[in-house]
Amino acid sequence: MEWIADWLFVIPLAPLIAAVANFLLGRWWIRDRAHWIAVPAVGVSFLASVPAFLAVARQHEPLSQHLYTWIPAGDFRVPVVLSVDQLTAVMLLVVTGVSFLVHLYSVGYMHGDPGYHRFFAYLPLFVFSMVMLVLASNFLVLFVFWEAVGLCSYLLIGFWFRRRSAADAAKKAFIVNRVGDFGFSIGIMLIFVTLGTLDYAEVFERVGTLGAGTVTAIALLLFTGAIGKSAQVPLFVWLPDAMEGPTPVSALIHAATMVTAGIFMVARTHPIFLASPTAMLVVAIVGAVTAFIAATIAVTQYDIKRVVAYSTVSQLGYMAIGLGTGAWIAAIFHLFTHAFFKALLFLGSGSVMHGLHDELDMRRMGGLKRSMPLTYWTFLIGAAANAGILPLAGFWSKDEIIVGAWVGGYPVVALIALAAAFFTSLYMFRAVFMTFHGEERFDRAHLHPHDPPWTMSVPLVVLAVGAAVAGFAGVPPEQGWFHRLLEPVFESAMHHEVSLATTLAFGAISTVIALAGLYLAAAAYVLGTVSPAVVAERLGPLYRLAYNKWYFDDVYQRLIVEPARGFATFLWRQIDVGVIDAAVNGAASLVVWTSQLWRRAQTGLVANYVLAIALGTVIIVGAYLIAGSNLFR
Amino acid sequence: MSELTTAHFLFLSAALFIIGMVGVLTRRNVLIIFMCVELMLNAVNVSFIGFAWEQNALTGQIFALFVIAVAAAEAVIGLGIVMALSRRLDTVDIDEVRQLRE
Amino acid sequence: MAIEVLIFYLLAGVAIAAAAGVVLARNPVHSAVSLVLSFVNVAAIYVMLRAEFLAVAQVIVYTGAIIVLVLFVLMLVQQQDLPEFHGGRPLRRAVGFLLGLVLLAEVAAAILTRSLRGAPGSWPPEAVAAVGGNIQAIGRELYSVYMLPIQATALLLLAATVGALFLARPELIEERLAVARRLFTISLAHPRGVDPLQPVAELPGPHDNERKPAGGDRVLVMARNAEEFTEQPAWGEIRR
Amino acid sequence: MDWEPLIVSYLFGFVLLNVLLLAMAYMTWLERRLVAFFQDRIGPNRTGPFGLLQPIADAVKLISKEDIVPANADRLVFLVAPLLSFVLAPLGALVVPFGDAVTVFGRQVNLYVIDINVAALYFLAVGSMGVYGIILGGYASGNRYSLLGALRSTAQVISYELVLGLSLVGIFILTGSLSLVDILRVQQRTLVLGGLELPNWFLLSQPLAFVLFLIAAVAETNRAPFDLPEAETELIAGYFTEYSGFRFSFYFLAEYINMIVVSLIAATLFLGGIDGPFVDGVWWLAVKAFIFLFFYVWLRATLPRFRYDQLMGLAWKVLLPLALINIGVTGLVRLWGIGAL
Repeated sequence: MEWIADWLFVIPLAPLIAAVANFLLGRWWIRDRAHWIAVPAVGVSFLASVPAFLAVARQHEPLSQHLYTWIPAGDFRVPVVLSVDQLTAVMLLVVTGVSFLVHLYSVGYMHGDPGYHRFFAYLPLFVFSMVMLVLASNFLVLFVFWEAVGLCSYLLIGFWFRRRSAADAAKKAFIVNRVGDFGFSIGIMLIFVTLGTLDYAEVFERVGTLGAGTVTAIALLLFTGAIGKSAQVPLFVWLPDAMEGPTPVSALIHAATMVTAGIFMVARTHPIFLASPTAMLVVAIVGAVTAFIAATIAVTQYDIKRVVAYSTVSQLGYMAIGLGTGAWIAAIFHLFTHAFFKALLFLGSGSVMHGLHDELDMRRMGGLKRSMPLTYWTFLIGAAANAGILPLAGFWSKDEIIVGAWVGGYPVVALIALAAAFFTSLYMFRAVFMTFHGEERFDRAHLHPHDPPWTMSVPLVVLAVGAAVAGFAGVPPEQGWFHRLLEPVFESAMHHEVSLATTLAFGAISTVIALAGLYLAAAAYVLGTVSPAVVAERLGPLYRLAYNKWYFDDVYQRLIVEPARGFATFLWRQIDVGVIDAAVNGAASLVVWTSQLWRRAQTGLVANYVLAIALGTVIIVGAYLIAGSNLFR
Repeated sequence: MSELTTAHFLFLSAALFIIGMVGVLTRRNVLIIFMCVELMLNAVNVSFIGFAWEQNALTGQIFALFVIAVAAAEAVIGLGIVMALSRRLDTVDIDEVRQLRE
Repeated sequence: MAIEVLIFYLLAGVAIAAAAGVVLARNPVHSAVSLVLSFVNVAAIYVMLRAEFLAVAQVIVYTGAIIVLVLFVLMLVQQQDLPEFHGGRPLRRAVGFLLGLVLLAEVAAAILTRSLRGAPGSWPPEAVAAVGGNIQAIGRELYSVYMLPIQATALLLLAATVGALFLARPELIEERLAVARRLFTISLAHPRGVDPLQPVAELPGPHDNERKPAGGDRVLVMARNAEEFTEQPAWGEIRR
Repeated sequence: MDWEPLIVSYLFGFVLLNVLLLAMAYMTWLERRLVAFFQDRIGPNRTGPFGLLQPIADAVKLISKEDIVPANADRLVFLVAPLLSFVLAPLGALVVPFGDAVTVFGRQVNLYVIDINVAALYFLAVGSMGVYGIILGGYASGNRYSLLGALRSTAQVISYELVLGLSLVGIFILTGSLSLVDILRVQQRTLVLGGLELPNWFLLSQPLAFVLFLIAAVAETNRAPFDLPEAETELIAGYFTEYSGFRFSFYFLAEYINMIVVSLIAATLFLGGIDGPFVDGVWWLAVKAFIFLFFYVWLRATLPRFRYDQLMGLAWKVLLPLALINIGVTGLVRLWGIGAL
């Protein structure tokens, strides 16, 4: 597998070619054949990732390929180097694999859309950017593609840009991400200022030489970027709105891959975080708060995609907990498993929407189990995996994070995570039951739900298998194949020593909690023994708090958007119109006025002009005679 | 003055130049004005060559050469414009050509 | 008094008298003939100033080409008798003469009190004779020190030639301008591609927005709204 | 001041002018006879032996005719124009070298009137002045045909003057001088070409320039087939329609003197002038000039007149580019120093 080191460039190049081809030729020539290029291209990318993965998995040595030197400015050199270590390899597999499946799914899902070629230009472009982000070997390249995936996210959320809500959501995502990216870029600048280099290896080597305060600042600034990109509190608000994009986009970008870029970045730069316990603590707390808040919100939502979206936020919170408590491998493991079941859930809900003509409200679904069996079973597997039901993927990874938090000395965080796990189970099964069980609440006269075509069902099945078995990569906990694989990356990190008893105890606890959530959901939506409305009534303010997303959007609206808008209006009305425009118009009026004055001299009579010239000559020569010659001296 | 001095040539130049200038100022026929401009250019050439003669230099002569070249270019364009003018406006009276007004 | 001075006075006197004739003659052709006389005399003065090449160039370019062209144009345009306006308006004439007199006095004063003297140049008559004569000396100077100016002059003459060609064919140019206006004017209110010179009656009616051939092989398209407006062919696609 | 060379030059010029006039007179006789032979006629043969006294009879006839000035003519210009033509015509001959210096009465006398270092340009300048006689004559007649002829002539002469001047540039490049004496001296050398000893005439090294010069010279002198300004059939003799008597004879004289001068110049520039086999001398120049004159007559008798657009097209689209090419090639050859040129 050595040869792959020279062919790494294929992984990003294939999607790039597809994107460029569809951009340039899509509108006039390729049109609805766009997937002929895009799907195989991403497939090639995936196929090229597999040997890279095998190579690093076998020999434990990172691969790298130097492409070219991007910025050769004296001492400051930024080479574009593709480097693959175990962490990158895992990410590559996840990104290209899920991307391939989503591309395949999109062929069916986007069929007949007028922007078909555009979709298949953006999507490979995203894959290219994401792959390059993962493959980067220095902070500047990382940042460039960090922004590039942000751009793709913007383009894809606003894919149906004629719809006002989609355009607004795209803008919101972009702007909220800018807040995080601002901190991120300052962090990178701080790294360059203090260490004089942006290369990963050199930075991690020299990070020990920095003072504690500096390292904390760098770590927190980098984490700001992750907060934005990975939708942590308080910048998670863009992710639910991002569901305005096409469902495959939600599955790929806003669940499986892009949002995990923040998690990946923190894991990538773990030497910096390890050097700053304060930063670690912040990461853990932010993760715990995110996991809990998002889970509670998800319980109260009716829009199926939003439920899944908040679930994503919540799961990203779990990953942050893993990062913050030092359970690095567990976090990446959860990222890995989450990619499967979350993509599955999104594609499943997309499949439901497909069957119900873009219906999103779960209150108008129900009973789909009979008409869409394949979708039901795959969705169920995904939901169970997400809820942490033994032995599906989510159980293993989530359990490991909670255990890691407990063992790592953050019992409160572990408890919050357990609480969130209860809500996770509750909202997941609530979604399943409301959608697939009970009476059929949709318009049966006009809607005839059915399972989707093969291009859509094949990804569902593949992902369902993955969601079911991916967890076994990490079995037994802490000593599984996955851990041994990633061990070299996190060598410097502290190892948790977990006793078998603890593991079993937490396994039991989380299983009980998950089943409790399952039971509650069943009681409320299938058995009818608990009335959700009554519960909501009784909880009162708490319910409204969760239903209104903890008022994050309203607070932002009050504290940031409206003052900013007011200030902008002030600038517009008073400064721009009143001062700048007035100055420009004034200058123009002055010119007009002066020229009105002077145009009287413009008689059109050449003779007069000539006379003026001659007069000037006489005057100048006279002045010369008086001043310059010795005539009058 | 029993010897030729530069002043002789300068006076000739001045006389020609001012005759040309008066012609430009007082005549109305575009072609006459054009000829008077040529006269002024020529007067300047006399000065240049006179100075070159005085200073034992060629710079003045070469300058005069350039003036002749520019005059040739000017003649071509100027006469072209006069032709166009007479075709469009049917006149070569400078006072009737007032399209540049305001 | 040396013979040269006599000759100079003779030549200069004729040159000035002829120059005065240019201004005073009522008939433009007489003006031109006077000018030729003046120029030839000036050329002779050039010979006195050891500028033989310029003298010949003066005769060839000025009298042989420029004044001939002036005469040519005179005869082309001057079909009706023009002498009515041979002089300017009285006031202007008076002011012109006055200015001329003042300037003459000034320049005379300047010449008489002239104090500036440059450094002697590098081409005394012996040096000129050593390289073979005036024309060889000018050639050496021109193509070494004045290389760039002479190239610029060449460009100037080329530009003048092009300009003359442009000016000399007004009918053709107007036609082309009309075509360009037709092709590159986009209007929402008017049928695109209609010759502006065409009578209004021949334009299609306001509701006649079907594509129909008119005015040769071009296709008339009404632009009714902004949507259709963007469907207009791009600039690069316009064919005649 | 040394008056002697001036007086010698003046005397020589006087002799030259008279010789030119005589030659011109017999040129008219020769042309009439030759054209008659070409056209299978006899030509003037009554006045004197072979009609040799015919030119004198013509002169007497022309001088004794009435001098008519049209009513609406520009009188002054009408009277001056033919004189202008006539005066300018022989001036070109002043720079032609007629031989090496000879010793007369113990003095060294040069067989040319003046040797100026811009002689070739001087010839061109005088030629370009000659157009005034035509254009002013045409204008002053107050006759549309005359004016048209004058305008045609102007355009034609200006165009062909350009070709005439540019065709000589090659020679200037090769000799490095504009003086006809210098050019003659260069031609008196011997050119060795592949063992063959040839005279270094510019006919051999500048054949294209020679052809161009010949064509342009014919046009410059308004001779057939380029005699559009005076096209009898179209313009009833063009610019001298209104002229009669001795004023007409001035134009007539000027035309023939022009022909002779151009022939002399061409012989000097391209055929080595006085250079020839056996003994160099002015007779060789005469022979060569006669060849050209014969060529003129031959052309007139043979070729029909050009159309006006053909005439201008020939000048601007064929001859001018060819002249420029000739200059470029000559310059390159001179730059790279190819051969003995």
